[in-house]
Amino acid sequence: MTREAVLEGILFAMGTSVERDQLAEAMEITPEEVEACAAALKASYEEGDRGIRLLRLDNAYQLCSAEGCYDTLIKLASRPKQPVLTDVVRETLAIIAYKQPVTKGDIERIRGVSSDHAVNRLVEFGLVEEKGRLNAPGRPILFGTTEEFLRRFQIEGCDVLPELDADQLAEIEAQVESETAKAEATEREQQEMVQVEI
Amino acid sequence: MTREAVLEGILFAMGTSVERDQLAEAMEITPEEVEACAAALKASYEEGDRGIRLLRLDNAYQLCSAEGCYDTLIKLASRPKQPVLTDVVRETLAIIAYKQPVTKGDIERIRGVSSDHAVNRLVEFGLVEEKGRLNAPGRPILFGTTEEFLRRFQIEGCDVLPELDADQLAEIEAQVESETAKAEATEREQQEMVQVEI
Amino acid sequence: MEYNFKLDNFEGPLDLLLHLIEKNKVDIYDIPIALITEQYLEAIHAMPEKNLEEMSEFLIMAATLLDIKAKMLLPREEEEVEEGDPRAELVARLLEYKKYKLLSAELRQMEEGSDRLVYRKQDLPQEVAKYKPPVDLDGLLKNETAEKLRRIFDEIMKRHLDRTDEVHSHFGEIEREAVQIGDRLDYVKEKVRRPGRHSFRSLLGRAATKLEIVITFLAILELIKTGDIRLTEDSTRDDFTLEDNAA
Repeated sequence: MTREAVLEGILFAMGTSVERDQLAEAMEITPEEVEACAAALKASYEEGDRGIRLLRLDNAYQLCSAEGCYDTLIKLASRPKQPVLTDVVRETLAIIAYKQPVTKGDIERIRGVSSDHAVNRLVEFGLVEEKGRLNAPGRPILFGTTEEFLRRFQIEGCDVLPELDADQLAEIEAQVESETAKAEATEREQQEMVQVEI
Repeated sequence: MTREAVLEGILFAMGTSVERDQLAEAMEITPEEVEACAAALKASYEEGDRGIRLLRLDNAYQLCSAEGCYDTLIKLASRPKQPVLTDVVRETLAIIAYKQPVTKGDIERIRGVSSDHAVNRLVEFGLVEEKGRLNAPGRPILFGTTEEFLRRFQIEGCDVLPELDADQLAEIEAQVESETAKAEATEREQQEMVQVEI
Repeated sequence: MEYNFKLDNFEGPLDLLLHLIEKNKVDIYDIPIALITEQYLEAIHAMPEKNLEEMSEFLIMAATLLDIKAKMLLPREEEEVEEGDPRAELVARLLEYKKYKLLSAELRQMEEGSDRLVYRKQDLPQEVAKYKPPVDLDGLLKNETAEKLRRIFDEIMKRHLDRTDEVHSHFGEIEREAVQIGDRLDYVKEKVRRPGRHSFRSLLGRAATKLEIVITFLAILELIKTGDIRLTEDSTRDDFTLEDNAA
């Protein structure tokens, strides 16, 4: 039996995502070989026009049905609907995804409004989870995204989150940087302004 | 997407077996076409040396993992957790070693708590085995230590288990005897008292 | 109301500000602060009744805008010029916020179709599900010795004895006093005084230890001698019957 076949059988039977390193240990090959093997299997699904797909989720792999089967599948099986994300919630998720690990305070500073509710919803949906606590007064909770987040947005890993269009991003990034320098100056200024107002 | 791919995706996602006629209805093809489709998929799994197999069960179909994956799958799924000898198990072993052959009831009387689980573990470990049955109501199983136990503890035989201190031994032996006598007496008395009360 | 939008649609002051900037087609890096502030205040006046907390976030921004506006109207001192544009911090915040708004839109696109992917539950083949890994006895018994077993057995037996008989919990110290003839005399007299047949065998049988049996026997003999009780043979039962002489 080829390694690809063994990997396929394992991922099929396990159903859940399986860590690369666990696979390496069980298959008695190196993690790099597991990666190569997974890549080959993934390609064979896509190129062979199969009904299965292989997803990489950070350092784990999982099989799922191909999107094209869904219309037929749904006639046979009922499926709980995915929770719908409102703009507020998705915006909060974007901040958590790109800046993780973050505290609720960080998110509030960026959004300018309280984010308690949105963060709670995300935790409830299983898209966000606690990742520890910040070593700061009050020891605020640090939030980050879950594997379910990767599945839902079909992202291979947190390190390969899609960037904005190169143009958009470059523009914004550059501005944010230069503005930050200015902001520090402004802060000092604001303090003075407060004094003036008093 | 080919019919085979759709069938694959459906069987993958459903997990359970799916009736041919249900498949036909959902896929909007004839049952004969489903059969042909399943046969083609089955062949592609076998010829392509895949990790998945297609089973036909009467008029239904189901996917399962290929047999060749089992060994690897076992390593992954069973996640061999090294069992540890808990205090309960160790105590039970000590009692069986010194007082064999004993019934679970004997062990419970000595330890004061149920020893079912511990005895079962010891049998599973191959350190303890059945040595017959006690000629008493319910014919309880008598347990004793195995050869494996002797090997593991480097004991030449159960008659040469390390002795308790001579004093302690005499004391305990005497007490155990009187305990036994007392227990028997109490039992008899209880029976008689019942008569008296009647 | 000039602006045909509902404030409910805005997630916060930054969102509203971005909307105004886009609507007026002005440069985010050169916000006409007077115009935007005016429109912002107009918008929050038109806000439906909201809870104070939600409202306060919009009001804080209004205050900030007014601050900036005032700052820009004031003639600048040299020192301040060095410190830069009073709008700078606001612009930085708007830009960062805008970045995540764009990323959020990106996420929305990526989400499409993900609800069409179906996963499986774990479904292990029987052979795998039934499998139990062999026990590694080497590891399991690494620190076990026969000597240790012996000590454990000792402890268990001591514990057992302590638990099952109070007499033995004071093992060795008061054993001799545990069964006293006086107690047994009272005990037998008390027993015999109760109604019903009193079996010699069962009375002795009730004794827990050999010592108790002996002492109880002596007590019975003593009571017969003093005339407190009498003993009659019960040949049908292969036993004696004890009776209270006082009765």
